Amino acid sequence: MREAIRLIKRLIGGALMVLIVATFTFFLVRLMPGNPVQAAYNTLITRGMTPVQAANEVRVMYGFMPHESLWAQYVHYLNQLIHFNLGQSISYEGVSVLHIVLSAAPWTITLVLSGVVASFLLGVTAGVVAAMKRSSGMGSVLTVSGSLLHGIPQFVMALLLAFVFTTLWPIFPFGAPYGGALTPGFNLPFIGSLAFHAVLPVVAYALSSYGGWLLTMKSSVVSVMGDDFVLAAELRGLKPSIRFGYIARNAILPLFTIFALSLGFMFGGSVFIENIFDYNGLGNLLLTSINNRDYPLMTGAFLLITIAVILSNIVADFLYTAVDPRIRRP
Amino acid sequence: MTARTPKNNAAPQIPPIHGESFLRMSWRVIKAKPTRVIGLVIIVVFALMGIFGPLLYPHNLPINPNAIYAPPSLRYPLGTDFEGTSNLALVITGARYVLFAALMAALFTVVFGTGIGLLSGYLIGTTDTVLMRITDFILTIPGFPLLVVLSTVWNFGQPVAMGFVLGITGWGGLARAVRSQTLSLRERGFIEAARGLGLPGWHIVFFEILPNMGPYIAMNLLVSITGAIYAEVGLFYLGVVPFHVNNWGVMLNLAVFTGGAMESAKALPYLLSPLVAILLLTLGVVLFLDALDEIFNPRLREAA
Amino acid sequence: MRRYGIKLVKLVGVAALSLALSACGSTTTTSSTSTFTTVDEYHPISAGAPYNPYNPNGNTWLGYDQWQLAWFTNSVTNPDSFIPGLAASWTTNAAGTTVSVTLQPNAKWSNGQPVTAEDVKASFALAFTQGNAQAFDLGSITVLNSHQVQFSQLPGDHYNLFLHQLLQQTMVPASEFAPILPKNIWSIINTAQYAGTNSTKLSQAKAAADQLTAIGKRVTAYAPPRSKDLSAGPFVLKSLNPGEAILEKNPDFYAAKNVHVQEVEMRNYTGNQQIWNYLESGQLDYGPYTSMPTNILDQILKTKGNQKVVTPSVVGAALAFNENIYPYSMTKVRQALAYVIDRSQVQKVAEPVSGIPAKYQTGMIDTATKEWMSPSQLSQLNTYPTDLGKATQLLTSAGFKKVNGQWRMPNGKPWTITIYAVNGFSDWIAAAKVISSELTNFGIPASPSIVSSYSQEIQNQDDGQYAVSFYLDALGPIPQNAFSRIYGKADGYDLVGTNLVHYPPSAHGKGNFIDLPTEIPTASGQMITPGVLTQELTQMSSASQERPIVAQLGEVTDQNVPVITLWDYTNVQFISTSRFKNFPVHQTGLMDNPAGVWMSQGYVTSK
Amino acid sequence: MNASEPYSAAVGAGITIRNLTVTYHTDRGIFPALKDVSLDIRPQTITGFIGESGSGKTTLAMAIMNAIRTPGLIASGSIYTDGVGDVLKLQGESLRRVHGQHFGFVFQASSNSLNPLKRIGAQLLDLGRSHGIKDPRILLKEARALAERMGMDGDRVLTSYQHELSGGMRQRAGIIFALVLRAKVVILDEPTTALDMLSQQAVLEIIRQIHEERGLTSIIITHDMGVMAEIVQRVVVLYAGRVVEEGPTQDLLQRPRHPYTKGLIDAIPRITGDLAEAKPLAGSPPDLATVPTQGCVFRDRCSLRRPVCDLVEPLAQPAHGDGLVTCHGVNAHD
Repeated sequence: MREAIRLIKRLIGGALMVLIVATFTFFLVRLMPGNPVQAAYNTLITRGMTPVQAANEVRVMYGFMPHESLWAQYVHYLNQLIHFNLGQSISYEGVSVLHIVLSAAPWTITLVLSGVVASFLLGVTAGVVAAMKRSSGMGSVLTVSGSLLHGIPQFVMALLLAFVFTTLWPIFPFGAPYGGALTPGFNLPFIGSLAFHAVLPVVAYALSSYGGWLLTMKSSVVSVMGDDFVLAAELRGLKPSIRFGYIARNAILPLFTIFALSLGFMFGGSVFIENIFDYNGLGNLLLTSINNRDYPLMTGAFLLITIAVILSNIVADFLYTAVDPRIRRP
Repeated sequence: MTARTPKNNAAPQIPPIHGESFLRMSWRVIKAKPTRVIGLVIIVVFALMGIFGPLLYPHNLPINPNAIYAPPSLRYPLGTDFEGTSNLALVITGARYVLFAALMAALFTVVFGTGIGLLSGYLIGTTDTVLMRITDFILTIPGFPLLVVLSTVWNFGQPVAMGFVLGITGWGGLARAVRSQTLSLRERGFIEAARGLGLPGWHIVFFEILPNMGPYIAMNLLVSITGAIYAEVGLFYLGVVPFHVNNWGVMLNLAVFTGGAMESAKALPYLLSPLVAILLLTLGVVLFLDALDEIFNPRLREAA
Repeated sequence: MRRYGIKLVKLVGVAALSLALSACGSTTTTSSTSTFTTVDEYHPISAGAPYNPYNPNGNTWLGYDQWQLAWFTNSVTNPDSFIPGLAASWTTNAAGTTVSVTLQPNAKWSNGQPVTAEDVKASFALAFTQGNAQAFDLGSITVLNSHQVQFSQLPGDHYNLFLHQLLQQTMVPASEFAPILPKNIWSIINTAQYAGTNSTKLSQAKAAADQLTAIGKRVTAYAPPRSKDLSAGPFVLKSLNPGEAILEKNPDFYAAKNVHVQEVEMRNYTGNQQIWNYLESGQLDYGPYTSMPTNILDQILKTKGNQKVVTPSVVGAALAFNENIYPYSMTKVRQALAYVIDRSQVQKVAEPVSGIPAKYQTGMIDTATKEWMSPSQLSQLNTYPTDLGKATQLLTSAGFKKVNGQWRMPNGKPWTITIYAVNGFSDWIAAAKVISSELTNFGIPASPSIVSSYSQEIQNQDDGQYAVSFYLDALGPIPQNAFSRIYGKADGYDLVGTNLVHYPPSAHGKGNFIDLPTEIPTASGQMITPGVLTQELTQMSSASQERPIVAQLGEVTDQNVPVITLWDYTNVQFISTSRFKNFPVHQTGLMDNPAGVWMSQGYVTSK
Repeated sequence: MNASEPYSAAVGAGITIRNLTVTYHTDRGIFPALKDVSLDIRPQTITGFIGESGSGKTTLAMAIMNAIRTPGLIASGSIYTDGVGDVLKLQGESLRRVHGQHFGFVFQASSNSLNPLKRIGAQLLDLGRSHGIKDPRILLKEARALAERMGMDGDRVLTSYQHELSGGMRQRAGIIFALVLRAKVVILDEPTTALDMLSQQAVLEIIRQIHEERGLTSIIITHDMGVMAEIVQRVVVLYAGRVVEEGPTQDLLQRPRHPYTKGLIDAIPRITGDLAEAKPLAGSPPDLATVPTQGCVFRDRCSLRRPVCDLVEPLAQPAHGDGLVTCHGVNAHD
C-alpha cells in the first residue's frame, strides 16, 4: 500500500516533469530560425518545378503550419497531449507524429538495446576483473583499454568500424536493417539477417560504451573492496567464490541506476550510429525533423525520449529498492 | 558518485611529507610513471597549439588547386584537403576553437554545477527542492538533440557561446554530486562550529565547504573538457551547426561527407588528421587523469 | 502552335522505334529474375510514411510504381518534348489552350482494372487539392470517352507551359483516392477558380479555396492500406523496410512486354556518402546524380562495370548580392568582384566532377545561353575573365581606395565580406572558402560563414540579412524559369492572381533580397524592367516570340551582374554494365528520366 | 581442529612470535610497520595491545593472522600457534581455513563488518559453507545460543540486515561470527570505541564471560588504558612498530618501566582526581615515513634520553617477572 502511494506520487511527479519538458521544447524549437515550408519550397524549386507550381505545392504544407498565436498553439498542443495526441507532422504533411515516431522506434530499440546490454555485460565483467587483478598486467591492460575506448567518441568509433568493415574489408552488410527480400516476422532467415545487419552498429555502440561500464564498475569494485565487510569476510575465511559474490553484488548496485537510465536514453537513439550506419531509427528521425524544421515531429520525438527517461528513472528507483535492503522503507 | 565515508582501514596512513608544496608533490606523482609525463606533455602541446597555433599561419590558409588531397610530403606533412590546404595547418589552427570552447564549456559546467550544488546542499529546504527540480529537468532532457536545437538558435561563431551552451546542458550530474557532498559536509563538526561562531553563510559555503571539494571539482573540470570536445566535434561532424572558422569537427564533416574519406584512400589523410588529434588528446587526458587521481586522492597514492 | 505539332510527330516516332527495339530483346530475357538496384534521388525511404504519392515523404516511386501521363525530355528550347506515358498521344489547339489526351488503350492498374478517363479526372481533382493544377491555369476537364480526356486553360489565359505541366501529372486510381474526396469536389474547384470582380463570388471563391486546402491536407495525410496501393507503372511495391524497398514487375503494365527487369531494389540512404559506397562496391545498376569529389569518381569508375553518363543539367550555383546593402548597389562593385573571382579555380576545387565553370553571366546556363542567343549577341557579352587589373580600375573609378593592401570603401570604411553558405552543401562551402582566399588576396578580407541549414539560409537571405550569399540560379530548362530566379520573387515580383506586383525589400516575408532598381539599362542604354519582361515570357507561345526578350534579359543580366554564376551543374549519373546491358546512354532525353521509364521503353536487359 | 569435527572442545592456543618484521611498500620507499617483534601470547589469557594510532598494534594483530594486505608485506619472522604451526607458512586454502576456525576477529562497533545486502543468518550459512559445516542447523543453533548468551533475540538477529542493528548489536553479531566456528584465538579491535559507557561495560562483561566459559586466548586492541585495567590480564605496549614493554596488567600499570608506558598512564585523567593531574604525553608519535632508522625510536619524546639512544636501538630485557621492556634508560635489575 505504502509502495503504491509512493508509485502514484512518483508518477504524478513524472507527469509534471513531462509537462515541463513539453513546454520547454515546444517554445524552444519554435525559436529555431527557418521554417519547414521554405525548406520544402526550395527543395521543389531545385527539382525543377516552376516557382508558381512550387508555391502552390507547399500551400498544402503551409496548411499544416499553425497560424494562431504561439500561446494559442501551446494551449492547443497541451490539449492534444492530454489526449495522447502528439499532433501531425508538417514535413510528412499530416501523418500523425505518433505513427511516425512509433515506426522508427523499433529500429532504435533493437539496435541500442542489444548495444547497451552487450556493453553492460562485457564492461561489468571486465570491470570486476580489472579491479580484482589491478596490480597485474591483465588488470592494467583492461583498464587502459577501458579508458581509451571510453575516450574515443562514439562517432569516431562508428566511422572507423564502418570504414574498416564495409569499405576496406567488406564482410558486413551496410545500409539496411535486414535483407529486403525477407518477410519480417518470427522466422529464422529474417532474424538471422536482422542480426547480421546489426552486427556493426551494435558493436560500435557496445565498444563505445563498454569503457564507461568498465571504469565505473572497476571503481565501484575497488571502493567496495575497501569496505570493512570484505576484509571481514576474508578474516572469517569465507570461500573466494562467496567473497566474490559479496563484492560483485555490492559493487553492481550503483550501476543499476545508470543502466536503467541508459535504457531510457536509448530512445533518443544514437544519432551518430544511426546516421553512419544508415538506420532509420529515432535518432535519424530527430535529426531530419530538425533539418526540416518539423516542429511537431521534433517535440514529439523529444517528448517520447523524455517520457522514456522519466519512466526508466522510476523503474530504476523501484528496482533499487528491491535489490538494496538499506533503502527499503520500514 | 558521492564521496564515501572514511573507512576503518587496517593499513596505516602515510601522511604527506611535511613541508612539501602541492606543486612539488604533484610533480613527484607525475614523475613516478613515464606514462603520466607523456600525458602531461601531450596536454601541454595541445594547449600551446590552441594558444599560439593560429599565430603561425595567415588568417586565410593558402589553397593550392594543384595539390588537392595530396598525400603526406615534406611540404604537407599530413597531406592536404579538398582545396590543397595543408592538413597540419588546419589541425593546428583548428585547435583553438575546439579547445577554447571546450575549456569554456568545462568552466561553465563546473561553475553552474558547483554553484547550484552548493546552494542546494547548504540552504536546503525550498531552495533545495526548486534547484533539484531544475537539475532533474536538465538531466531528463535528451542532451544531444537539445544541443543540436540550441546550436541553431544560438550563433556559434564565438567559442564562448558554444562553451556556454555545452555548459548549460551538462551541469546536472555535477550539481547532484556536489549537493550530496555539501549535505554530508554541513553536518560535520567544523561546519557546525563555523555556524555556531556566527560566520555568514557565504563564508561557510565558499571558505569552509568549497575547499573540501576542490579535488573533486578539479577532476571534473578535466573530464568535462574532454566531454565537451567530443560533443562539439560531434555537432560539427553531423553538420547541423553553423560555423565560421575551421575546426576539427568541420574537418571530419568535410572529409566524410565531401571528401569521401570513407570511400577512397585519397582523402583519408584529411579524415585521419583531426581524428588522430582527437585520439592523441584523449590519450593524453587519460594518461594524465591517472596522475590527477593520485594527487587528489591520497588513499590511492599510498596504495600505488 | 504548329511548332508543337511537329515535335509531337517526331516524338511518337522515337517511341515507336524503341518499342521495336525492345521487342527483339524481350525474347531472350523474359525468364531472367535478376534484381535491378538503384536509389531514388528525390527521397530515401521514410519509416512511417504512407503509400501515397501526394505525401512529400510517401513511399511511392515516380517512374516505377507511379506513372505520369508523359515524361519530359529536358529540352532547354522545347518545353513540350515528351515521351508518352499513360497518355499514348495528345493534341493541342492552335493557341495551346486546349489539350486532348488519349490514354494507352490497354493501360491497367496492378489489380487488372483498366485505367480510365475517370481515373485521370480524379487525379486532376487531387492535383487541384494540392495546388498543382491551379499553377498551370487548368480551367476544366471533359471526359470525352473512357480513354480520352480534354483539358482547357482558364478562359483568357495563355500560359505557355500548360501542356508541359499537365503531362507531368502523376495518375492514381479513383478507386483508391476518390473516397477521400467529397462528392461535390468539382463544384468546389469551379467555385474556387472565380477571378472576376463580383465580391460575393470572390468571397465564395476564397471559401472554396480554403476548403480545397483542407481537403488537400486530408489527401497528403491519407494512408491507404497496402492492399489498395495500386500501380499503373511497370513496377509494383512488393516489400518495404527502412533500408530498402523491393518493387516487382507489374504484369498488368500496358507495356509489360517491354520490361525485362523482374525486380527493382530501391536502397535507402542518409547522405551522399552512402550512395558513393554503394557505387564503389558496384551494387547500384543505376546511380542518379550525386555530388562527389574527383577521388570518389575515380574510385567508382575503377569498379568493374561502372560507367559514367553525363547529361546537361539546368541549374547553376551563384553568389547573390543584396543591393540594399552598401556597397553592393554599385554595379561596378559587382562587376569588379566578377573579375576577381576565378570561376574555373572555384569549380575545380568545389565541384570538380559535376560542374563546368560558367562562361556567361546571362542568368541561364551556358548551354541555354548558346541556344537562345545568336553568335553576334554572344560576342557582345562580357565573360568577366579573371582580371585583377580590371577590377582595380573599376573599384578605383567607383571611389574605392587601397590602403595598406586592403580596400577601403568610398565612405572610408574598410571593406570586408562574409560569404554565407549552407552546412551540408559541401560544394558551396568549398567554393566559399576558395572565393574568400581569392578576395582576401585581392585586398578584401573575406571569410566564409556556414549557416546550419538550407531553410535557415533561405529565410535569412529573404529577410535581407546577407550581403553576399550562395544561391541556386539558372533553373531551367525554360528561360522564364531561369530569369524568374533573379527577377521573380527574389527581386520582389510576385503574381497575385494574374497581376504582377512588386514588393520593396522592406515588405516582410515577400522575399525581395536582390533589390535591383526597377529599371536597369541595357548595353545600348535602353531602360528595361526585367521583372515585367520575365512575366511576359510566360504568356508567349512560341520560341521566336520569346527570343528577343530572352536575349535582352540575358544581356542586362550580364551587364549588371545581380548574381555571379560560378558554375553550371552537370548531371553525372552512373550505370553498371556488369548485370544489365542496353542502357539508353545516347538518349539524353530518356536518360534524365527514372530508370523505370527506360525500362518501359524496352531498355535495360539482363546480361 | 578440522572440518570433520568442528565442535571439539576449544582450548585457547598460545602464540609465539619471533623476529617479525612487516614493511609497507609505497612510491616513497619501503617503511617498516613492525620491526623485529618477538612476543609470546599466553594461552587462555586476555592480552591487550596498546599504543597510539600508527604504533602498529592493528598491524601486529593482522600479522598474527597472516592477513597483511598490500601494500604491506611480512618481510621476515615466524608466528607459531598451537595446533596450526607457523601461520606465516600457510597460504591459500589452508590459510583460509585457519581464518574463522582458529582465529576469530571482531571489528569495532562503528564498522560495517557485515555484508549490507544479506541477512545475518544467510551470512552465517555462507560462513558454514566456507568451512565445510555439513549441517547448517547446528551452526544456526549455536549462533542463536550465542546471541541469547549476549542478551539478544537470536531469531531477530539472524533475520536482520546489518543496517537494522545498533552499533552494540552489530559488534555482538561480529562476536557471533568470530566464535560460531569455535575459534581458539579471538582478536577484538577496539571493542569499546564508539559505544556509550553503559554499552562499554556490557560488552566488556560479555567478552570476559565468554572468554572464561570457552577457555579462549583473547587479544584486545585498544588505545584505552581503562579497558586495559578492567579486563586485560597481560599488556603489550607498542610504539612505532616496536614492542616497548610487556607484562602482567597489575604489575605493568602499577610499576611501568618504559618512559612511554609511564607517559600513557600519566595521561589518563582520573574521575576522582584533579584534571590537572593528567599530563598529556609531549610531542606526537612518528609516522611510518619519519620513524628514525637508527637508535631508539622514542628518544625524541623521552625523558630518559642519553647519547646511546641516538645510535643504538635498545634490546628487550626481562621485566615484570616474565615480561619485558625495551629501553636504554631502564636497568633491568632496578
